[in-house]
Amino acid sequence: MRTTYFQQDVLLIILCPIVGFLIQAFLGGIAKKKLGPSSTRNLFGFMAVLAVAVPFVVTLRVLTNFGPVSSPLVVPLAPWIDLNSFRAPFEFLIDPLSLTMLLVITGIGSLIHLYAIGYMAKDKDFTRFFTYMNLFIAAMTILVLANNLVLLFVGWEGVGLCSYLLIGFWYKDKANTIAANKAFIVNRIGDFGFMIGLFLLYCLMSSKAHRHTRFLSYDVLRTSIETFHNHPAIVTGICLLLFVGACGKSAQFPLYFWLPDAMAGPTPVSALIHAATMVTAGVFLLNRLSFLFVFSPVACGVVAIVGAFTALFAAVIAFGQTDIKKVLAYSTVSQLGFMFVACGAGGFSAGIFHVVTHAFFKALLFLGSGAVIYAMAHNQDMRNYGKLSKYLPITFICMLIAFLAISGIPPFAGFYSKEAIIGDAIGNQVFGGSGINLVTVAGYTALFAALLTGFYMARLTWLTFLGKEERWRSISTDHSHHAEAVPTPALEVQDAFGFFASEPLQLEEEDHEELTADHNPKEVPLIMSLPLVVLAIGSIAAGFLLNGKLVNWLQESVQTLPFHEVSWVTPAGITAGVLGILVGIAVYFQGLPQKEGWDIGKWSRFRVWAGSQFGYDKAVTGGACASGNDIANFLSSQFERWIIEGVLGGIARTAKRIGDLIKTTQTGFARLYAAVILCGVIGLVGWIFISVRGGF
Amino acid sequence: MKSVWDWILDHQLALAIVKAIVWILPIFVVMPLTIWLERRLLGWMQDRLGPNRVGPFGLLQPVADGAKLFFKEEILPKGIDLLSYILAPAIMLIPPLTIGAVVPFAAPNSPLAILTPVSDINVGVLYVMAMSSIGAYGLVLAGYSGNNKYSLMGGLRASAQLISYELAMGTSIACVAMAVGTLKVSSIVSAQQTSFYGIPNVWIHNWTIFSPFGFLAFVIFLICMVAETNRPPFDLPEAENELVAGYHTEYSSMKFASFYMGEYLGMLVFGTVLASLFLGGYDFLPIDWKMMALHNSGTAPFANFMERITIDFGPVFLLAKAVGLVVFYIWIRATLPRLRYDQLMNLGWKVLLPAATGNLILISAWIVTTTQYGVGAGWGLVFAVFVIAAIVVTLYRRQKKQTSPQFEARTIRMVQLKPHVEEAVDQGSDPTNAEVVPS
Amino acid sequence: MNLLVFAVLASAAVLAALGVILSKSAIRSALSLVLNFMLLAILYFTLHSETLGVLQVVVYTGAIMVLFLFVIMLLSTQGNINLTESRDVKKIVGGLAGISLAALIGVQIYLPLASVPAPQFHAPQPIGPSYGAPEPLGLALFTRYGYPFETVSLLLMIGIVGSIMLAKRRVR
Amino acid sequence: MTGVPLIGYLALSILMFCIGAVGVVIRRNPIVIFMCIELMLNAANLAFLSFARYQPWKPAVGQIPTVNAYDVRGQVMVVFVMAVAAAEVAVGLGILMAIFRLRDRVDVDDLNTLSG
Repeated sequence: MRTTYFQQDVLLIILCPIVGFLIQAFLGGIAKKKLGPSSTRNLFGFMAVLAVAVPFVVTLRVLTNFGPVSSPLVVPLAPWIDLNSFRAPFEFLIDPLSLTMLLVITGIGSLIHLYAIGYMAKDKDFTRFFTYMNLFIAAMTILVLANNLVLLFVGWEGVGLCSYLLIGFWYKDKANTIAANKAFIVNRIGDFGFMIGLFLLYCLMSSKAHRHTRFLSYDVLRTSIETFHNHPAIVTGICLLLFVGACGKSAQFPLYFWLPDAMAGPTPVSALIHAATMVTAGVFLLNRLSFLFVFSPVACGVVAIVGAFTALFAAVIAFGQTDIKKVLAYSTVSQLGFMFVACGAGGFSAGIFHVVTHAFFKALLFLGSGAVIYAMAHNQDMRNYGKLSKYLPITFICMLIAFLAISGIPPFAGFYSKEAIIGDAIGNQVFGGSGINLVTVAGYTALFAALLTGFYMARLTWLTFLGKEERWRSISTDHSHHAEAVPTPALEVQDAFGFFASEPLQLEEEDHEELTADHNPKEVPLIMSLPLVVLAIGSIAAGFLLNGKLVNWLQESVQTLPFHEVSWVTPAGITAGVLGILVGIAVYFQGLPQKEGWDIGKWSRFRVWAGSQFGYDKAVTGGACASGNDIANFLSSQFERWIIEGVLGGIARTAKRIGDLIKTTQTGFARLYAAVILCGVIGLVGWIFISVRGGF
Repeated sequence: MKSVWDWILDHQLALAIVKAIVWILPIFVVMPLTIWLERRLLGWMQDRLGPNRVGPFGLLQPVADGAKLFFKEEILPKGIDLLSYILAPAIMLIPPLTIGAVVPFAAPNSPLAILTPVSDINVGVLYVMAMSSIGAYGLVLAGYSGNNKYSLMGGLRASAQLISYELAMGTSIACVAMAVGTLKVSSIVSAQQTSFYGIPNVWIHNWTIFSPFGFLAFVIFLICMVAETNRPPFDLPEAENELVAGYHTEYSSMKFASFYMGEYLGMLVFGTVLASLFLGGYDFLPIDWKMMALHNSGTAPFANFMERITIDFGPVFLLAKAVGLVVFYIWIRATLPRLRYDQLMNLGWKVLLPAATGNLILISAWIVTTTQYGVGAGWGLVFAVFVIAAIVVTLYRRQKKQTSPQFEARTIRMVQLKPHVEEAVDQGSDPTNAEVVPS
Repeated sequence: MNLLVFAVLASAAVLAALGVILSKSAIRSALSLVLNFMLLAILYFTLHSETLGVLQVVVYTGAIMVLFLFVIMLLSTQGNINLTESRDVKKIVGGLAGISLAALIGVQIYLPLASVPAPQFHAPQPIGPSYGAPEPLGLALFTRYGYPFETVSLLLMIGIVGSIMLAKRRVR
Repeated sequence: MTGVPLIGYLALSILMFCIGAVGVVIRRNPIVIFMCIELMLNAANLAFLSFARYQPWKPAVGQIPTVNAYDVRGQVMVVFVMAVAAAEVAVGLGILMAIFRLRDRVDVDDLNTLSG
């Protein structure tokens, strides 16, 4: 009874965005012709928001019906893969984890959709944008609701596809398509890891005698703890491979470099997909499989170390960026690192807590930066900003809240989750006892990264909103700032195909006004500022409202390891955040320091180096392209010519000779054919006769 | 159900022969009468007397004709295919003499019931179709064997015509068979003795022709029957003024008489089939006399008398209906001119076959609706279909009227016989303008 | 008695079949085939398949063979349809092949039938009262054999379209 | 027909089939070839029906014999064969007409343009 009730709700949650997607995809173009762009924008924008808002409301209803203490509920919808030995039906899992994620996705998703109506208002591919956006929401709901890893993989690939489509949304700009390709290819590498992990899990599970054939479903996996216990090495392998997939999707260290380039997409996309929801899929996956990860301390250690390193690394790189969205992008990478530190330390639910709070303030930061970009005629270079608080008061206040939240200043959201993460990491018991171990080191690293967070966020805030001068006033017409600006990483990568070439981000729209000295920034319209305000309230309130409660609630679906309480974590976290902000104020109080000005020659060598990601991106992409080029060259020159041409051509020539020979029997006389067939029949019947009866 | 062969082999051969004779004899008696009737009727319709010398009212004229043909010299033309030449007239007599085997001519409660039908096989309607299709061979062979271009063309026309019209005929029969739910002719006939539309206590019989689809099927069947028997206006295989005498140009004497006889026998036999399928068969009038007597005691003596008559004289009524149909044949022969070949084909393929198929779809829809949702829904469906059909036809006609000025122009030409107007019409321009231009 | 009737019918059918392939003129061949089909229809009746017996007449004799005759006559109005058949070696070879094929299949079927004493090989089996009636046949066609039936209807549709396309004169 | 063994019908079927096959080989007239194919199809039909008639029939105990799908199988096949034959003849004769219109002569041995 309860299941059927939830069936309808789940169906509604999944179908709403899909229907929205179909409407946008198939009726959008027609509507634009029939109704004109402005009514189409109103109508289809409204429908797109509705397609996300309705699932949000339904999720709230499910939440109230589900109750705070209910056990996870499997909602079967339809059969899908149905073999004798293996079944992966369309069935969905309703538990605290999926509900939390669902609320974040649909709630923040609908806000960002609302914002996007204003942001994309002038775009001619308005409906195409919302087509992708709704499809993304659909894929993401499938990802989080799926009850088995195969169905999760469907959503996993779906969000990857939408991310690709949206990064390359302005596909006429070559840089955007290159960024999209890069994101897709790097994600693919991660997905290979994921798939191999999945296959390994399949092998592990299918080799055991199970009562259940749908053994990749979570409810079955959770009951097979004995199997995992007996095969620690395989479990470690599975965890590490799945973590590779998570790295790809969540932009962790070896595979992080697609995310900054992904900022080429429209800003709402950056806010929704590349900050709030999709990139947290890796964290979600680790949480889903927390019962698996707790069996492998090695995997946990690797996760924590990789997360901590990424957090620190990205924070450092953020100092070398002048593009406001790139700073936020590296900040996202860094914050994702925090989440992985939590997962690696065994405090999986703390990671989810950070996902939730991060979703609020990072979405707010991106939307705020979008508002700034919108106000500044789509110029993204922070060096052209300054003193914008005068022109954009609402945006400024919202951004200030988000800044304090991400820096971990107490009543704001980020403080609680970050403190929980660092506390979990420093007091972890992953390797059994207490004392210094890899995960603890990761905790300390994260603490330092938290300090840096405050620092670079203060830099962003002061450069953009505060400071002494309105720097775009000094733009002269003959000296276009953005032309020579932006010390981009991996600028000089030369590869044959141009796939990995990371070029400076182009302006988002081709035909827009230039930023000139007499530009007067205007506050964004209501439809865009409304989501900002809502998110700002969330950024303030989410932390202390959910602190402790969320983690307790998630106990039902997420397994965590115990940890020591470390008493000095809270003051240390506050100190780190405040210290970072104070240093930032001290450095950037005046506005743009001379050392970070337009002349890159005056920059410190470390800053330039950090700005180019310490050469990492260049090395990886360049190396991959060069070696790929070499292999392809070898194949095309040697393998193609000798093996393919020789063998296949030889086969073809032989076949032709044989065919020429046989051709002569085709006399064209139908009766002769009939006679031959008759003879064949006689022969066949005779043979059957002899073989069956053994002769006369 | 017993097969024909078992029947014969179970020593019922004698009974079967008796049955066959009982069936064939009246037909052979009535056939010369229809010949006389045709000639007299045609005479009246053309304002002349017709044969009136031999016997009273010329009644013995067919006998005299028969005697004449019997004793005439038989001419075998040169270069004929002798086997086909001899075979053809014989084949012509097969359908009329065999089709009747499945047609019952008396009610099951009448004393004659034991003699009819000759074989009540459960594929009776199909049997009628099968046997009537054999008649085509007579025409084709006659046309082919005569070594004569006109004969050959007659045979060609005959084969094409018979194939074309057999389709619509079969489809319209299928309508009846579907409505009744059987292919057995006796069941189809007795199904028409039940009360009107299955409404209880109504003393009208449920003849097929009374239902809308039944009427449509009846009309189609009638037209196809005329074509199948090569009667005017569908007598293209023997069109005198085009093909001399068509397929039987080269026949004389008794062989010609066979063709002649076959035609009239065919008319009569097909008349009995049509009467059985659509007009209640051996039923005199579509009235349930017994029910009538029950309801109105005043009319009871009359009704009982009529019921007696209906049961006892079933064969007479069946033959009377057939003769009535022959009269109808004669009537349209006197009324309608012969069709052109393309008109014939268009009528068969583009009008009758679609109409019959539509009727089939309608009746199947009717059956499904009535069995699923009751009779009221069925009538609603029929009404809706007829309304839609009427609207479509009206719109189509209006459309055609509006879009074919040529047609109007041609009718004008019939009235104003001015040469330049004619020219203009032939060239496809507007004749009203052409009138101004002096030619 | 029954055997005698059957023997007469069967030998007549074989003779008619021989007539199809041996007669000089195409019309004669067609007539022989018609005769053969009529005899087959009667044989179907002896097998209690009344529906199919009648259908045999309707479909083959009434439609297909009339179509054959129609085409033969149509072609013979325009040219000589009866080709002069040369007496070549193919005839002898073909005849021998046919005889050997018949002998092979016949022996192969006869030997097992003769060796197995099952009664159904020697006398027809008892049948239901509606065996051969149209109702069960139609029921089977529309229910159990619905898909093949629809496939065949598709085939017929293709046949109609194809023959119209082939027979249509090209409009210049 | 009681008293006739199954082999009688089968023999007729085999003979008709073989005569048809021989006809296809030895005749030059494509119309006759078509007829021979029809002959072969009918031979198959006869075999179907006779097997259907002679198959062992097992009524359930205490039940009156009724027709079931098992009985109808052979007849259904014959219906299908008839339909296929009709389609084949329609298209085949259409092709013949087209060839005749093109060449004014129908001889199978003339139609050898597809030789290798």
